[in-house]
Amino acid sequence: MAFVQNVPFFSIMLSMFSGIVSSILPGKAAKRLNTAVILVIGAASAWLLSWLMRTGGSFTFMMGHFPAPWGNEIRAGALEAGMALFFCVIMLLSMLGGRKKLFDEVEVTKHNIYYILTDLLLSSLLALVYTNDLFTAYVFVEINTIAACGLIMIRQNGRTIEAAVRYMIMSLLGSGLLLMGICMLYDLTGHLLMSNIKESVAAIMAAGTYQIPLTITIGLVTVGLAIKSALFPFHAWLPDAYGYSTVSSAAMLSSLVSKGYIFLLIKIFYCVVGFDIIVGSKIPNVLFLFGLSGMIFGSISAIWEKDIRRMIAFSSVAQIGYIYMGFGLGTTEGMVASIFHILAHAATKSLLFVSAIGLTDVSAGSRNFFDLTGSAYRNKVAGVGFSVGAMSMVGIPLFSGFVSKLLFAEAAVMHPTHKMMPTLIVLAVSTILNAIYFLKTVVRIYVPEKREVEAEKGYFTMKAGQQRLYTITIILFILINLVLGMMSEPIIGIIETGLIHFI
Amino acid sequence: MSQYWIVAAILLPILGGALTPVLPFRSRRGMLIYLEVLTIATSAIVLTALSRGTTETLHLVYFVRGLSISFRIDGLAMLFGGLVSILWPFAMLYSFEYMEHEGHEKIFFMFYSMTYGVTLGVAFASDMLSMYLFYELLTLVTVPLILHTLVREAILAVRQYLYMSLGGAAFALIAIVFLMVYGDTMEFTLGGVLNPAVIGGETNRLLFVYLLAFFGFGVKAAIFPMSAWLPQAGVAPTPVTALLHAVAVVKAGVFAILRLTYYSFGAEFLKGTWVQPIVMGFAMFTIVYGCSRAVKEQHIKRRLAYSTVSNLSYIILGASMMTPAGMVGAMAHMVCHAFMKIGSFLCAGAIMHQTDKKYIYELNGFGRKMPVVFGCFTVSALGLMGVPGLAGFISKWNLAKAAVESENVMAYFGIGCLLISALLTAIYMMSIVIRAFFPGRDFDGRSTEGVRDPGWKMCFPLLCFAAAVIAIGLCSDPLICFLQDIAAGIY
Amino acid sequence: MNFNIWLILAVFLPIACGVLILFFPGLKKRNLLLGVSFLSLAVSMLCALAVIAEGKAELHLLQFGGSLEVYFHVDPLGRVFAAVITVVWLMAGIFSCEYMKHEKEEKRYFGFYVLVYGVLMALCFSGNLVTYYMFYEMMTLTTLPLIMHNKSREAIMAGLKYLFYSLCGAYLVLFGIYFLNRYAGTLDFTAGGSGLEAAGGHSALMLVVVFLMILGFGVKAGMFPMHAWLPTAHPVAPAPASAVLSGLVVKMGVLGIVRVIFYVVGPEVIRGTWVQTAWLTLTLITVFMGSMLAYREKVMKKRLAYSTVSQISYILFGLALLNPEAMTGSLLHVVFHACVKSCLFLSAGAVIYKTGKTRVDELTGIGKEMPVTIWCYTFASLALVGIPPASGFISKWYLAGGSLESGIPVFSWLGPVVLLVSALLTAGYLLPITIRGFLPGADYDYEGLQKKEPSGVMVIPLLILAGLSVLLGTFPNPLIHYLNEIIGTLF
Amino acid sequence: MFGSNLLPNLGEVVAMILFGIGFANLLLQKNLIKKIIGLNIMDTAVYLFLAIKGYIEGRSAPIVVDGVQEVEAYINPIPSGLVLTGIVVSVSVTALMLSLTVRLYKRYHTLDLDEISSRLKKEGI
Repeated sequence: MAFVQNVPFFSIMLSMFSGIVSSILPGKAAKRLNTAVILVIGAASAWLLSWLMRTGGSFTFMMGHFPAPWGNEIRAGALEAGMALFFCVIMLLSMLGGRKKLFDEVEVTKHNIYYILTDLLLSSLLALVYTNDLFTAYVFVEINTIAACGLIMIRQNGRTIEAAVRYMIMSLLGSGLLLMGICMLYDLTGHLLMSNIKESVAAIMAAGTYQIPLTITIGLVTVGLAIKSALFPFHAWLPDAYGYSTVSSAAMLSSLVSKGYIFLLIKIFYCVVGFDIIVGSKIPNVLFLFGLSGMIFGSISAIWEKDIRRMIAFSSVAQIGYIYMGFGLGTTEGMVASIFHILAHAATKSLLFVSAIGLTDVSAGSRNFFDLTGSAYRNKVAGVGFSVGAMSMVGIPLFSGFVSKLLFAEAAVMHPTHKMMPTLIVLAVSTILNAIYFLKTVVRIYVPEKREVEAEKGYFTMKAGQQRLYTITIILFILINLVLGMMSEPIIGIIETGLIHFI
Repeated sequence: MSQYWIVAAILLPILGGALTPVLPFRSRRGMLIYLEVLTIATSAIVLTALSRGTTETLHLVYFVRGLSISFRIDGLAMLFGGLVSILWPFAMLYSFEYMEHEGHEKIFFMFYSMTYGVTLGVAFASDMLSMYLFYELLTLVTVPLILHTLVREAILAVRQYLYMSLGGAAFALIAIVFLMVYGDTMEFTLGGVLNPAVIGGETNRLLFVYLLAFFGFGVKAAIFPMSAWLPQAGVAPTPVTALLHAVAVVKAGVFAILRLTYYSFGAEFLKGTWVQPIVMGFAMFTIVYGCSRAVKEQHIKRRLAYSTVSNLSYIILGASMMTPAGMVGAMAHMVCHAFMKIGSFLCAGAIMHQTDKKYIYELNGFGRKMPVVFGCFTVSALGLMGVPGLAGFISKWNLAKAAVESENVMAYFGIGCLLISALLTAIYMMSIVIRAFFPGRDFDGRSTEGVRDPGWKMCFPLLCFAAAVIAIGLCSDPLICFLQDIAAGIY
Repeated sequence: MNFNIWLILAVFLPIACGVLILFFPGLKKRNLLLGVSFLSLAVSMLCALAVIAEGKAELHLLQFGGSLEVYFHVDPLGRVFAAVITVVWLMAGIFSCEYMKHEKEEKRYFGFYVLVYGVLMALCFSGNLVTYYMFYEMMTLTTLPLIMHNKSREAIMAGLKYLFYSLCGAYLVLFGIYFLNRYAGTLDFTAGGSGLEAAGGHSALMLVVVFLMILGFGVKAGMFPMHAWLPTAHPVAPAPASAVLSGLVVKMGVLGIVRVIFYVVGPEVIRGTWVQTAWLTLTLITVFMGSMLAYREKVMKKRLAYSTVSQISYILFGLALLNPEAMTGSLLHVVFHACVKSCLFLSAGAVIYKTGKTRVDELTGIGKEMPVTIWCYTFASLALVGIPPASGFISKWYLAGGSLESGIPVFSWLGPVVLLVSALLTAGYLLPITIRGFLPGADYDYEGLQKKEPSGVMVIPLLILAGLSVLLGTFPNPLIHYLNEIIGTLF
Repeated sequence: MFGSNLLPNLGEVVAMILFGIGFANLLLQKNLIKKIIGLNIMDTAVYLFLAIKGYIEGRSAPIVVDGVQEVEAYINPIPSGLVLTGIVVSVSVTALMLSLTVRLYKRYHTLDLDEISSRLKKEGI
């Protein structure tokens, strides 16, 4: 067994223990530790990824030498490693980007708590990515939820607490359903390890018994995770949670937490139930409908929104809709497109949150759309960042959003059934809606404000020099975006190989 | 070899333009010289590359699914690229004098020359996706130019423009994906790339998609339901309105439609299907609609903009005949209209620059005071009317010829629309000319005191364009033969 | 070949001179202006005469694209028209150098006067339909300033009306040209027409096309339903201008129809079809309606204009019958009506010039004041009414004879009846002026009467034209023989 | 037919009903405390379900008292383990929720979530 195969386990443990350690460290040290841990794990994942790509294939890692079906297992393939790497990168950048804001919004004594939560979040995400055991997955889902809730309410004002409560309630509903689903699955198959479950599910299907319970189980799991990842009709908690928490939290929540759940769902689809069985049950069609309506209604509510942060939050409702629409197509192309969109959206959305905060800061902290007039001149870096993000979301070529849109469209066109035309039309329409609210904002921030107004509202100008870290972060974000947009071929390759290993 | 030149030509103005606000110019004059040199150099490169004429494809960047950003010089590209590269230096020269008092010059010229590069990109892109890329960029690059004055109307106009063109592009993208799946290659090939084996029973679906894409690109080409943005965009400074909203941007839309129709789906595939009457019908309606709105309009630039709307649909009409002859007619009108309309717009700009008159009823008796401007205006007006011996007649002749030869009854009515719109054109153009030269007896000279022709920087391009209109009108054979070769796929 | 030089001169010398007069800043002094214009006019007329005398000459001037070619070809018909035009033009010119004293901006007037002459020559000598159309449009545009000469509001309005009506007609013609270009053997004028073999199954379409072209040229010829511009436009123009307008310019519409029917399409194509019937009906309606309106009109020049409407339709009626004798009548009437109507207008002009009276009922006793003028007027009117031996009689005789022998069901007898009725009406609306003019009645005060006879410069043209209108009727045979030769080639 | 295997699986049925009750409470109750109670009911239902699944008629818990007997003697231990884990999780979650509730109550002196949000709107933070 190659040493590199320990990477998944170590990275989970490392982050968790660093969290525990941080609890006794002062804020600064915790910060350093956190950054270091993220860097290390990222590097390790990159190493793992390269190794996996070189050797090809995937491996399972049994904890404590108990073989299946008793022991607990970790499974790592190209896709998992890639996801881990990507999550690390995004998390690092989000932390860097929001660091300054953190000092304004969270009192210093609580900083180490913040980093504890971040570490926990990372560990739970990694666990979700790597684990091969459904119940472990459930536990880490809960840990993830708790960490996320903490990240929301770390900024102490009524809004955040209320948002946290709402978030908790919704995700508890979700996890309740998930748990129920898992238990029933266990009841049906007698296993908790994904691979074993898959075999026995196949056996059940072959025997043709327990059809209805199986479908119900899948439904429970799917709905549970859909609620947690804010699919359209269950998105009520999202705008507040993303809109009022401190910026790093918002970025991480939108780009990592929900994506973690979605990735788990993908794993369940492929490794637990088996993709063709999923497609056979009518569940994808439901997801398809919810996805489409999410794409439309999310954008529409974003158009009506005057608060820029909430607007971005609503736009993520639409984007999640895209992803589930890809699931709903029920083809491998659709899956690939969705997974790529997970990456694209994560990169873009965190960029948008981070740059939006830059814009609101120079506008006397007001998040109102109209107070942002000319803010792009007051904080050029943030302006550029926001424009890039917006273009990517609208799907201008060269940016990541375009590629995922292209993949979705291609998947739709290749789709055999009647889902083709609705998908394409909705894609086009939602593009227009995206264009409406994003570019409206871009134009607004590039319309210069009158000097006297700026003076009276107490606006100030922020040079790139005064915010080096921030500037670097934004630049890195933009680079990632461009890479995803222009060199997407290898990434898609990774995704495809990963999916193949899932099956 | 020469496709590398093309890349150079595309990048040069983009980078050079981007540098404009950064470079330390000692004087305004310095900047102007720099810009003009930049533009002329680009045009020179383009024209030399065209004269070299090569058909190899250059793949610049590969992105997803083996799709690449790639360039190639084929006939249509030669036409559009050549046209743009001829017009741009003149317009640039003109804008030097015009923009003197408009402010924010550096930003303006930055985007103005960047637009040049992007337009060339649209022209020389060798497959649907590269063209789509530059098409989108074109939308974005021109936004600051429309926004330039920063007045409320400008902002509204920009929003409308953005939403409509990007939305349209989104629909066009659908067709691109379909071409990816159903076509042999993304490369533009005259006669279409669709692979009949793959199509199977999907014909109707493909036709529907073509329709979507047609209207998607039709936004920039200002086909009726989507034509609203063009007159609104008239708030931009005149060099923009003249060059972009009479030539570069709108022609890019038409160009895209030509690519879509003749080089991607293929005329043969579309001819005689149920989409053809729809497309043709919309073109015909737009022709008449644009003219009649122009007649009602009192604001000079808006009137010209509406006339552009209808003239663009002449081109679409030609394209919608789905025959080589129709393509020739379309391309001919593309060229002729470019010269005539940019001429008339620049005249309007000169008027607005010299005297802040914006409305037609304010122009009484200017003819005497600004002979050059109004002389050129008259020439282009007559050209647009289609008086024989001027450019307009040639293109209309070819369009009508194609229509008659297509032996498609609807096309006959298309000729009718051409002539109706010619009559309306006469009404809205000649009424300006007559008002300028025959102010009426109760007219007192005081209102036109101090009005005179602008400086050479403005007059020279005007004269050149007027001369071009006459020249094309009197000796169009080389042009038409070239176009026929293009339509026959020789280039 | 050396006559082609004359041809070029005959066409382009006046145009060049006209442009020169218009734009040459000198020529402030009236005599200088008159000198220059008349010199150029005279020279070009000499060239024209040379061409006419030589008889046949042809010239491929330039190929401006595809089948579009400027091609001149002198044929007998053209010679007749050219000769008539030259004579009348000269007369009106002489008249106008006195008359224009009391109008402003003579420079523009004479400039265009000379210019239009060239255009008309070009029309007479043009050898194919494209060339004809080209100069037809040019004629419309260049006669416009003559109509709008005094820049009064109604003048400009009338000018616009004229412009739009003519363009409307021109575009109808163009519509036809597009189709003939495809289906006719050639657009060159060949006696008897080249037939429409190519049309094949499109005969119905062709009929529509031909009918549209007839309508189109009919606009210029003031044929119902598109006659309305004529009574508006002619009266506002200066008298000599209106003289040539309604004496000659309207004839270009006639020439156009002749060229299309007898030189391109060929009469056989429409003989006995609905087109002929419709055409005949329209002409007869126009004949009757024109004279009725003239009868009820009180303003003298308007009345003359209406009479033009009806008289031109005599000619068209003769053409529509499509038989040699009637056609002889028509062509004769072309010649006669040119002399007569210009004479009438000139005398009206003389009256206005001297007395400023425009309404008929003011003219009591005018004969006492300016006898010579009114005598010329009287002879001309007699000719128009058709009292033997004056000219009108001959033409109407042939027309009636032609219609009787044509054997078309109804029209063969209906035509002559209408002609007679309208002849009576003509007498009714022209002669009262003479009668009241010479016999003012008892209550006219002979003391207050003073002679207002205009100077020789005005009287001589009147005399010549009146003389022509009588004499051509007395000794018509050479003309008739010549015309018969022409017509012989057509059927 | 449908009802026939209802009685044998009485326990599962009860678990499901409880789960439904809990879910409904968590979703619909205005009062936060009631919501939390709903949450606990929901979790408990799941534990009941697991326990029933794990229990096999006539076998003893897998605790070795006097020498290891054959496998058939013991019930499946895993569900019990799951139940324990689940309890841990639910307790922690409940604690978190309660702490949040306390905070909110201190701020706004009410447990009605909707009223709290309406007040927040008024505050306009």
